[in-house]
Amino acid sequence: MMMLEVENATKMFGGFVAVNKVNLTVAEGETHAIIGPNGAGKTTLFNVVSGLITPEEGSVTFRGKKLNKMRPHDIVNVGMARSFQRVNIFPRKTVFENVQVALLVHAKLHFNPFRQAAKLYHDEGMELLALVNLEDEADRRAGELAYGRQKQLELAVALAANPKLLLLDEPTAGMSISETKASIALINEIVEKRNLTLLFTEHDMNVVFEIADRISVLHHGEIIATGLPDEVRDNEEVKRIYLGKE
Amino acid sequence: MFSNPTFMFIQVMNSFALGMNLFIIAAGLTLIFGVLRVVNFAHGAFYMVGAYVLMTTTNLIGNTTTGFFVGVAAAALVMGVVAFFIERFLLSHLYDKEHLLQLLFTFALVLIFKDAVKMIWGPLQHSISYPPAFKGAVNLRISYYPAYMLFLSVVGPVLAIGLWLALEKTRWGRLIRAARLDREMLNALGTDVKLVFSAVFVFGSMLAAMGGALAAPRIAVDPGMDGLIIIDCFIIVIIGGLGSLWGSFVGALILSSLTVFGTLIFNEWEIVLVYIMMLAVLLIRPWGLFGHADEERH
Amino acid sequence: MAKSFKNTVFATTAAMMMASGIAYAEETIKVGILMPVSGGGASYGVPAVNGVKMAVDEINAAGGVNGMKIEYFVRDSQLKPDVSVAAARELITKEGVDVLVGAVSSGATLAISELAKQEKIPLLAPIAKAAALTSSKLHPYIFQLAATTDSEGRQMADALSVVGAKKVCVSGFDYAYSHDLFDSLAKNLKDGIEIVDTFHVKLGTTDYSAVISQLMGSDCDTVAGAVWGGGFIAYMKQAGPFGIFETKKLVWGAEVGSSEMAGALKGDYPEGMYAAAYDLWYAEGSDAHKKFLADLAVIEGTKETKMYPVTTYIAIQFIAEAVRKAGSADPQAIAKALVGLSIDTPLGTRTIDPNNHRTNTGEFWGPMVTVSGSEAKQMSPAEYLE
Amino acid sequence: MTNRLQIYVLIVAFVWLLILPFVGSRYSVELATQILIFGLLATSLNILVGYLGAASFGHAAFFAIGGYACAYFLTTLALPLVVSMVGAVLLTAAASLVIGFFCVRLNEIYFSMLTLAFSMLIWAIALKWKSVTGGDDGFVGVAVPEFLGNYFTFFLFTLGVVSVSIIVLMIIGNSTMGRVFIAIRENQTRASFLGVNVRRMQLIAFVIAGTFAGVAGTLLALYVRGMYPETAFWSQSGHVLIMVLLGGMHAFIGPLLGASVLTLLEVTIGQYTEYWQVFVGVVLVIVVLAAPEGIYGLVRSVSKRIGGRQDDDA
Repeated sequence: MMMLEVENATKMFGGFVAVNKVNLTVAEGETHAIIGPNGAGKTTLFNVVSGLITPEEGSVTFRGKKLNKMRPHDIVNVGMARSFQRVNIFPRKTVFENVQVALLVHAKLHFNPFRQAAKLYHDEGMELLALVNLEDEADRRAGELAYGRQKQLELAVALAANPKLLLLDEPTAGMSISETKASIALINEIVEKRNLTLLFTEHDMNVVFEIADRISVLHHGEIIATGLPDEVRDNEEVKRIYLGKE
Repeated sequence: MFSNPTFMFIQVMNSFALGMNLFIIAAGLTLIFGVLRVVNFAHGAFYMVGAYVLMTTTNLIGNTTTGFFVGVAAAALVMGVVAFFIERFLLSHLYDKEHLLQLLFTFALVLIFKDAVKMIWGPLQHSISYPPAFKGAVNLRISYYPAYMLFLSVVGPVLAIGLWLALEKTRWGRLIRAARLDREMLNALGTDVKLVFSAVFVFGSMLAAMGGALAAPRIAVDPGMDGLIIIDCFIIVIIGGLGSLWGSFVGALILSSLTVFGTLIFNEWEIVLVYIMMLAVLLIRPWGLFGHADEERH
Repeated sequence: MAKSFKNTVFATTAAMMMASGIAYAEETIKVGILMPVSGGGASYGVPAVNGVKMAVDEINAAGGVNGMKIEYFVRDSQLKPDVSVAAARELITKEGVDVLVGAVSSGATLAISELAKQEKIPLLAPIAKAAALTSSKLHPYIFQLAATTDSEGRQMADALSVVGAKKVCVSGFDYAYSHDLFDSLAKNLKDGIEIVDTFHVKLGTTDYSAVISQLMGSDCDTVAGAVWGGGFIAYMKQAGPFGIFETKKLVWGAEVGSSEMAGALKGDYPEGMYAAAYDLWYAEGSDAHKKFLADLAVIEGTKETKMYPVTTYIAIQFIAEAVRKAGSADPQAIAKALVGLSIDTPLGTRTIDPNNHRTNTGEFWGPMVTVSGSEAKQMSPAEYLE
Repeated sequence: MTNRLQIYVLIVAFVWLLILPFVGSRYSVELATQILIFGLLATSLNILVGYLGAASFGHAAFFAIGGYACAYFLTTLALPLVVSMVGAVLLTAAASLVIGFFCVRLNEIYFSMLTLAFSMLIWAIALKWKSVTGGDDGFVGVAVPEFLGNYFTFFLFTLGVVSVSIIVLMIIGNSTMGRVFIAIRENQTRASFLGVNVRRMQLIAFVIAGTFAGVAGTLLALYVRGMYPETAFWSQSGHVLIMVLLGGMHAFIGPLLGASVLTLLEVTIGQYTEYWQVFVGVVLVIVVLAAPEGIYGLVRSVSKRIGGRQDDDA
């Protein structure tokens, strides 16, 4: 079964076509990268897939289920979680509370006005933090963490929903080289460990070719190539317009 | 009643004149909100100060037409100076803090101004005569019509066009429009955002005072005159679109027409009508008739 | 002789009470004043408080009542009923007032009246005119010293005859006072006079243009009005340029004949309008009235004194006399003594009707005309009607 | 938002209030009654402002609805007290569900303006629907049951109702639901990507806040023995918002502190001068500039500086 199928998706902003008739499939267990220059429409595509924006045309199918007009919270509940290019956490809450709230939402406890939250999901939360090496920072305010650490926290928060498909938008953006390395190793490890399907966008080609099973290239809102890393690397059009080799 | 063309003509003229007065006040509020993102509850108090300053001026130099215009200018000037100090020494410290603190601050200003006005001008009701040049009525052939209302009907559009030109054509106008869209960008361009904010707050407050001075000859001047005007201003800027100049122009006309015709048609339930109108706009088109949809998300 | 005997008796009783530890043997008569002294209501509240101050100073200077001095406490009622009630509670429970005087708006006064009933503390309402205060909501502790809409409507009907009205438009704020007043007016209209149109505006509005055009379109020859305060000022200012004052006669209640209104509007006050006022600084009156005005002029610092002080001055006079009659400042005794009590005021004898707790409060009525040497119009001739 | 210190403060305050009517003057009891009612109103508003991050400018609407409904049920319909109060609170809950349904569709300033518009609509209706509300003159003379007739029992009754309400609100605040409210305040987008239907949660919070404002309203109607349109006016909503911000919106007890301080300030200064507004205004300006986290924040930072360590909240 396909994990994700995007068919003919089109999204326009005013007259500008951000995503143009995109077709994309991601198989279960696959690590799929979407690359493309700035403004190619990667984030818009992510927003379409995760339900943040509704496409004018086309459809998104997740594990055999059409996501048409489903809103983000519904999509999360069927097993898709995501991170954002700009860090998206609860800055005034502690690191632990960030993960905790994600866990209790996953357990549908947000409709319970009487269950006291204080130490709920302590072990599970610490386990998740341990996964991203943040267990020592549990009591710090999330907003005080270094940028790279915040990205890791966001990853932990996304994992709390126990997703089948993880969408990571530029997981290493704004990181130093060493941070990037560590971060990629971590993501790779988690994906393996949890048997996740991963769809991610990335600007760092080394990262992409290191971990991706398949790669799609987005340009001016269109997918111009999809395939195994080597196929994409050798694609003439990709070379010409993306890698800058005229 | 509605089949009588003279009657209808007068009602339309009334709506327009009243709307223009409201526009001048609301334009200040919308400008301040558009740039500073501050909901200034003290705007009504500034309006009140304008009326009182006009009163003092005409008492001092006589209630001549010149005295009136000097008084309106003095109202704007005095409020401008006061607003400058408020912005520079108090409000400007709150921009990077919680939005609600600015609100609390403007609430506090309302309290302070109410008492200050009473301390300076006393508790009694006052009346300021129409300036001699606009005292009586003018023959418009269809009907006689109060000269002062005609004056308001001219001042409003002139001011609107003036403001629009200033926003469109001058460097300051461009800065203000830019600040309305994106503060950070303006900062990045090396503009002194602080100065823009200060100028906008001062100018918006001056408009409130000027509106108060212009309204004064038609109404009673007393320490409670700020109470309802602020709600009128909110209704106008919501209907027109927060931050939109022409929006507040149209919003003011809609409110004044509702007030004038609503009284005639619905009589005592007119007051409900106005709030239903405000609700309808917020629910159907929250960014207002002239605002932009994307402004709803931050 | 009788008085001194009474005093002796009182003093003895007081001494016995103190000896036996009964708490309410007091040295002072405590009066709580609830008036709007901030915001829009201050134009009524502040002068009203001056009337209290003057009466209290006079009485205390003369040795007080039965040897007891009057002490008063002013609280801001803000024209808000719930605030007024909270302030009244504070006055009763903290300051321990024996009697309350207030407020201005009907809503606030009705609210305090409810508390007065519950706490058994007499409340004297010198300004609020709502008929409900002493009709459907009458209780043993409320005393309405303001003119009533009954008498005001009657006087207004007389005034309409005087000015020669035939067809009358009525116009007021759309709330209880105006409705009560015009009901009373309709009942008292003389033969040949009829109300042809009613044009009400919402309470507290500042724009009267719609209603003014309606008035112009009506074929009534006279407007009977009841819009008061700042609303009256705005109404007149906005109606003036339309020339209504040249085509229609005006009869106006709601005490707009006061020198405050005339002084504010000056030349914009409609010439010849028939209006009413509780008190006029230039009115011909008794020696007591002359003395009152002279003393008030000292307090206010101008000989053109305001209208509202007399209302609260009389309220304090009533309280003093009630205490004298009761021989104690006990609230319940004061309430009992007030029933049917008659006193001499600067404006003649006033009596509290034992049946409905209203007084025979009269008003000056007459046309407002330009007088030489004054910017403000004056009522001339001013006739005092009850 | 509630740490151990705050719970201790609440317990001490409760015990003190329980003793108060036996040792304090009648005036202090009256004042405490008033503060309790407004404290509950402010705490209910803080579910929206502090927890959810939605600044309502129209919270007084529900205060008024609860009050008018209670007055009407008790007096006009002559229903028993419990039925009247429960009925009034249920009605307020229903009203907040309907009004909230519309309001949570918008964010930030638009949400605020929508709540303001609704409350002014309620005000206009209270003013005009004379047969039920009494119009301008207000609903005068609520038929308060005999046993609540004196200040002593009324205070204990108020203390009971307010305490239970505060405890329920605290439980909600510290519950898993409360955590999600805070998550929404902190970051709506992130919250929705946790799987939270943000609008639905906002509506739930709105109804909770409105319902408890209704409880406060019923107490007000009984205390004042009347209801007046001014209760729904925007300045009343502003007044409650001031209480919340003055006390500190990021602490559970902040609004209670704010209600106490503001009421005491207004009442005390009002006893000395007719110019009480300018004093209150200046105090507010000082608080805004010197203590942006409100009185609670100020107290905490001072006590921290002195050396005591407290667990972090907010």
